[in-house]
Amino acid sequence: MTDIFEPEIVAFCCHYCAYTAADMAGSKRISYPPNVKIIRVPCTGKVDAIHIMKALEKGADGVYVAGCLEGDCHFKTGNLRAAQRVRRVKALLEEIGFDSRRVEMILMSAGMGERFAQTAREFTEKIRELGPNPIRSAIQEQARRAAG
Amino acid sequence: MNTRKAGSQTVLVIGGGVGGIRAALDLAESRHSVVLIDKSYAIGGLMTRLDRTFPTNNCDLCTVSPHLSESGRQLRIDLKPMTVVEQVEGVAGDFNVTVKTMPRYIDLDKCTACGECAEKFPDWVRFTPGLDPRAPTCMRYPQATPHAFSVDANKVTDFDALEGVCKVGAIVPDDREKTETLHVAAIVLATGAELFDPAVLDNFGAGKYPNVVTGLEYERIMSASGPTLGQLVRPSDGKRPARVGWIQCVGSRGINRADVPYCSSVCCMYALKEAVVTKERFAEEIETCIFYMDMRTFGKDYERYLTRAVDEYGVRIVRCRPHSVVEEPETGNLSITFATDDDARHKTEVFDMVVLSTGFRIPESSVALANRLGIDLNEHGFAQTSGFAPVATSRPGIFVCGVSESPKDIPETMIQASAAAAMAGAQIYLDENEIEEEEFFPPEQDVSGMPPRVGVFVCDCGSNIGGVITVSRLVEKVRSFPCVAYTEAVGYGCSKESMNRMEALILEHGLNRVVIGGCSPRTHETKFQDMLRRCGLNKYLVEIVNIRDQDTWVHMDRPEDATHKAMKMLEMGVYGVCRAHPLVEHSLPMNKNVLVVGGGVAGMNAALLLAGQGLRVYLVERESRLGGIARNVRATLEGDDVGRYMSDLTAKVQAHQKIQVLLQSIIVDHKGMPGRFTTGIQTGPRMHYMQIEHGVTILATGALAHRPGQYLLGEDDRVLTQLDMDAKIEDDPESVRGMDQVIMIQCVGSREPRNPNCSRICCQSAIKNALRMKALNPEMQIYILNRDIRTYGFQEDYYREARKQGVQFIRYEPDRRPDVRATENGLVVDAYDDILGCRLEISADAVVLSTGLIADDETTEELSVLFHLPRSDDGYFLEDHVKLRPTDMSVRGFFLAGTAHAPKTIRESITQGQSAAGRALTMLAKQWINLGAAVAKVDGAKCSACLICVRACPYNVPFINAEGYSEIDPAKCHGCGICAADCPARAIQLMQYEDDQILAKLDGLFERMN
Amino acid sequence: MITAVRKPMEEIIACVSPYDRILLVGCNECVSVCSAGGRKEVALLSSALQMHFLKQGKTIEIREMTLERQCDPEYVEELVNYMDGADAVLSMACGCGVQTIAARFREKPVFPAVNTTFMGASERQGVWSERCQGCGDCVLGITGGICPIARCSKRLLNGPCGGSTKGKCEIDANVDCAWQLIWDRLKALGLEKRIEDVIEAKDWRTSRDGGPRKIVREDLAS
Amino acid sequence: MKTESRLEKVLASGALAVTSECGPPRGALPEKVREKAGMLRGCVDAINVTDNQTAMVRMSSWAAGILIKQMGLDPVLQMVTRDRNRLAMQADIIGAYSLGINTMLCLSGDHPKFGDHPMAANVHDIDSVQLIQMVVKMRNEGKFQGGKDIDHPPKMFVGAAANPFADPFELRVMRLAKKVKAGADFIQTQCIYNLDKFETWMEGVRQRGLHEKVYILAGITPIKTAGMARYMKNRVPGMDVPDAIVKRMESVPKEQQPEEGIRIAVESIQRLKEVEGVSGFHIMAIEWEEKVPEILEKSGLLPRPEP
Repeated sequence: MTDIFEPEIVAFCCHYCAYTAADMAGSKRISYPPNVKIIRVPCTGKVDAIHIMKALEKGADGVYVAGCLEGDCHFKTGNLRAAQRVRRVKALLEEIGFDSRRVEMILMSAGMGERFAQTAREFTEKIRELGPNPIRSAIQEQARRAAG
Repeated sequence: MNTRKAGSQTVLVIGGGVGGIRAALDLAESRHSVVLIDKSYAIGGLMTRLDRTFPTNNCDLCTVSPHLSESGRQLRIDLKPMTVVEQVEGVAGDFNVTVKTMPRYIDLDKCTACGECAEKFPDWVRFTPGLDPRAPTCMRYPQATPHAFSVDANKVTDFDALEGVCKVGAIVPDDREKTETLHVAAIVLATGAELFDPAVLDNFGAGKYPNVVTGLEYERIMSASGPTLGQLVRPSDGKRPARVGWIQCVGSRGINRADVPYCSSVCCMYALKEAVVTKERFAEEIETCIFYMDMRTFGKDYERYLTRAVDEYGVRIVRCRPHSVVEEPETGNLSITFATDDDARHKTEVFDMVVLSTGFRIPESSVALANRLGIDLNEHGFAQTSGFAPVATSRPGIFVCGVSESPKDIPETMIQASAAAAMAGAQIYLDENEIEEEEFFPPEQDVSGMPPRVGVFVCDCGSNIGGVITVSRLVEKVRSFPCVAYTEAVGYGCSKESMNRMEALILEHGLNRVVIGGCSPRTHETKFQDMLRRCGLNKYLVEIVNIRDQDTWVHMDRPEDATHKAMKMLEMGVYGVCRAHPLVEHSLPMNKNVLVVGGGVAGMNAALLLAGQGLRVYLVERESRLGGIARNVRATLEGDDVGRYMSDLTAKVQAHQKIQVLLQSIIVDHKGMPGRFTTGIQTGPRMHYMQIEHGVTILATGALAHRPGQYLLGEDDRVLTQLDMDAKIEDDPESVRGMDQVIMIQCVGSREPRNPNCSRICCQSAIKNALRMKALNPEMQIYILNRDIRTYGFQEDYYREARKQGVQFIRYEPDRRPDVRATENGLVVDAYDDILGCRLEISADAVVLSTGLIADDETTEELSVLFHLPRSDDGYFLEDHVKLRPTDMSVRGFFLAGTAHAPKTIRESITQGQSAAGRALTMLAKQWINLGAAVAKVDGAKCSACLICVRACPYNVPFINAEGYSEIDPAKCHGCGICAADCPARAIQLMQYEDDQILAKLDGLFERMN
Repeated sequence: MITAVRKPMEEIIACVSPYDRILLVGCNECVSVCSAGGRKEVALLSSALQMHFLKQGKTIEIREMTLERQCDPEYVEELVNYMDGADAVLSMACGCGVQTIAARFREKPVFPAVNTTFMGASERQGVWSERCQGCGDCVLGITGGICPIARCSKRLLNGPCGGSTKGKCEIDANVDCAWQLIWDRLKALGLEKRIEDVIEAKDWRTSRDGGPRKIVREDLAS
Repeated sequence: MKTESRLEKVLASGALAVTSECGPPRGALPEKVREKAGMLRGCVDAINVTDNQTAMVRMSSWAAGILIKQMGLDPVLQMVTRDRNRLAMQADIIGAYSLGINTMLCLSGDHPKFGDHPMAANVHDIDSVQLIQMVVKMRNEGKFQGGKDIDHPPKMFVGAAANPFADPFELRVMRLAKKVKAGADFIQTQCIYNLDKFETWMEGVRQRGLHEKVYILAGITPIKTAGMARYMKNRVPGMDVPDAIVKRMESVPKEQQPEEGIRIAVESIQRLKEVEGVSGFHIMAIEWEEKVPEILEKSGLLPRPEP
């Protein structure tokens, strides 16, 4: 067991901007923490509130939705819809006493490899400070009890 | 034309380097038949031997190789390796070309490149002309096309024995030289050039000292597919060097015996790249030093690469002319002796390795080929072209691209290749009614109801993945994932060999889902989808897991974490693909009209070429007349009359029936999809609104002539820009003749923080004007204050001529800029001369500023917003791939030409205009637009007809149908998925990204963790 | 349609926390259309509840079901197989649905997860407004198609009151003055005179005031 | 004479009538009522007793009215439709009348949102126009709203409110007509600051001859401070305070502002006296009842006639 908490973070990235930015970070060899796992979607407008909730329910320590810059959405307004949904999920999380800072909406353009990496670093750091998702800890605790 | 015989619809492409491949692919995509010949036994040329390419430092093998084997296109490409041209008869549109194919002694259809023959008889067979020809396991490059060995018959002593080892019976002992005649309409020459062999020089020790290598050899040493398998070690003792020095201009720019006079254009950048990669990939502590004369980083964003190399990576650059390299025999170390500008005394520095940056040479064989083709060569042995027809040789119907034409780097080769393909294609009448052929794929098997049997194949991509994580360990782990029926490490998964193996495994193990652990689906999805189709599986049953770009490349320094992450990513992929199901694609007819934005040189050339192919072109120009910035240029460096060219070009464009010129017009709105765009334009003095329907868009909006308020420009009439002087020489020669002393200042407003890149054109325009002024008044004293003189390629000839005529070149450093003062007697320029080491005060009748070009920020910003296109930091449009797709934009259907891309000369703008037209043609040759399968589908039984999707859709596609539930027309759906995420009844799913697939990926990620 | 909004999580949690197995039932009718209780909201609520209890170290079993229409016993009957596996039912339907379930499954506690709000119409995406109070004696024919009972804050049948300001109601500048709307509409119809007709005091018996109402269609009723 | 109302008598005599108002206390102290009403003794013809004004709970208007009646003064029973259904209202009307209250004012009442019980149900079984109808029917036909006969019906002099300034302005005369049609005997208007607009309204009223069918008492509220002027201008729905009034209040030092407010009220009354169709004034000196005599004195409306 190690003392440093390594969060597990899910990033829903749109194909046209954030996913491309992630590839760009790759081709520029800009390193960022390996905690971030990307799920590619055509547009962040596709990211359902349920996807975010389920990610957290299954144990993600943090989730972010990364879409195009305002006005740059390949599908006009998908990124704005996504931002609205993220706000709604945050409100719902607050209602059940869950730190809503674990969920964020982030905007970037395809060329922003550096920003992708920067975001991954900052978000990972933030989640590290917030500590493990209490649900995940609870699940693990239960599993331990069941086992022992 | 009825004179054309049937069958003359083919284009012959000579040379299978990146340029030839690009030209062949473009032609094939434009529905032309192509014969691609190469004298070697595998195509790929020089680029495939490079390790990484600037400015992205990517290993671009993986970017080229899919193009080489993209199966759908091969239908129209007849690849003939080991083949040379014997004779050419006939005229454009109707050539008869006799070609000779050497015996390979191996049946290409049978050889699996298993390597058995090479293992048993390494001397007899060839695969690897890398640094070390004896290493049999080393292929020329792993994705070689054709993927087969060849036999060196001269060395074979026992053909029976050779036949004996080949289990597939691919050895053909009686293979003979074959001669055939090809009937072609046009020819594209893309034979490239060789690199200079410095062994003929005696001062640098090439061929004598083991640790002196050429740039290309150094690339091979660093390359993952090279003889050292990607380990940076020096040849003498296999140790990693601690100090590497580069010597520039070896064999070029006429400084040594056996040198050529021209500049090879690419060596500065490749030396910088090699130095940066050395530090980046191997060790930051390795000292790197480049000895150079002028740092010629004139390409798009190259100057910034230079700045990064020096400032961020600590690559040392020393301006000097190295005198010699001497080896210390006991250590194998090398001392370079050199003198710098500011200190004439000889200095010596010791290095572990010395890299000689050698340039391009036209081999004798190319000269001979030119003779057989009947085309003229210039004094340097390159194909002669004219100033305004950059890819046309002296013989009509024969076109040239790449280094055969002049020294150049990959993006410029790609631009020229597409231009040459377009020009060659224009020789052919295309039957619109010809039925588009579909590649034959076996019928798809129905996998519904079958339990998922997932095959996981993990690439190592050379050291890209394999160098960071242990792929075999990963594969072991993956085996335990649910539903995984088979798993294997596949090396370069995109190589033909690996693909064949995977196909066999898919069939053998009855796999019905595939996960590829490799690079980005953005670039490779199609390739692997085709692989599945060949196995009779629907293409949507594959999931590409990007463990390279999004894992090994970004976690190089923490291999354990990278391995763990790759595992998790693959697990997500496996879980996700289990939920994948076969999908059907949709299509719409292609609109064949073209919108060209910008009526300058590039835009007009693109328009003319496309209109010549029978396409309707709308040419939109903001100004009230055509011509753009070139209207202000009178002559080129080479002395061509720009004015006449422009008026001819403009007249042709305006007279063309298929071109509608819209002057004083601006773009105001835009919608649609690639192949079916609608763009709103306000046109004319009354700003009348109209809409244009078009399939593709070419952006040729140009750049602006820079006029920074420096050095009294705009304050004192005697301070001019080069453009001003260009006109003055033509319009008022007497006043120019009367000047006794003129000073030119280079890099004004370029290569500085606010505009960090090089404007590329200023050095040649300064020399052009200097020579013209000298012609008017040979006594005139001309001083050119510069930071580097960047007369790349044949421009070097004029630089030399200017020096010969007494034009003085004085260097200044950015921290010691010259100063211009106006006095009553005239202008006075204060400058610091590095060589003399003192301040100079020069009076001048005129000061000419090389202000170059600056991006038309306002226009590119506006259009980038309207069209959703990216821009580079300095305001130029950003191409899709800076190396391999310089004319394509990231949004399909958009192409880029001229100075809207980056500063360039008129000739280069013409080339890219033609190139953009060629690239557009590849798209417009298709009758249908494939819309893919990512469309939203409504489950009518779940739908509550709430209208939320109807209101949410950005494109107004969903509607409530007669049955009372929402319906989404797959032909209109753009596939964003907004409706699916908003549907309160969860009745809508976006195919390919269904909820259960996304949730399954989350399961894959978290299953074991909890 | 009947509109509703989800109850505060705190209230829902308080209702269901004594139970371990919950049947969460949505409705594909009105509450789905107003995005309050369709499949999507069921899934979200389920996830939120699951997370809440997991956080407390408690695992609860939530089965999600969305019925075509919760206010019809036949559809509610679809729950019968799942009732044994549930300790309580949480309904995301309007009050009608909740009661239909409660009536069918007498021994199971049923809790509403939404507040049934009003009968309304969609103004635009995501915006619904009250339009009808079901008074049982429609006056729209004389009020220009705008209901003063549902839309005037004071239910004035002879408005507008003195609080009407620039077309808005005195209680909230975002609320239209129903009588301004009526007046505009009457003018558009050329029926200005009608504004001076005194509308007589309403007979509220047809409304809720007459006691719980029932419709019996003799020709259909069995 | 339809009723025993003193107000009706004054109006019928052709004299300019004067009413004022008294807000009942928020507690059970009768002295508060007596104190306020006492200040108005001899100055007004009738005293309006508000009914849970601004939707705040106060002593019921009929109870306070009886206290005033016991002082020998004449209360106007205000009744809002917000708090009671038609049963309760009719019961209260009969009860009040049985104790000598013979004048009432029918209103819909402020919305509960503005008061201290925003959570209260908003009854509005009938609206203010229907209330007028109901009271008139009780008086004229001797029938309850439900149609049954009343044994000894209450004879109320029925008033209604009118706001000449609310939107839509074009409806304002019509709405008065509607109240007249419903049977209103007198009208008390919203307080008037925009005299021009009021005169425009009165012109409309006269055109339709409404001033001959109903007595119109012009509403006057003296402004205490510039702040109050601004507040009424910006915050009170249906109130029209012209900028000139606000500026005039602001133009004098704070300590002189009350005086200025009274001066404005007096000037307004004097101007409105001349308007044809104005039958009197309704002075609403909110929590400033002590100033009513002064205003009336300065306006030449004292002494009050003895009908």
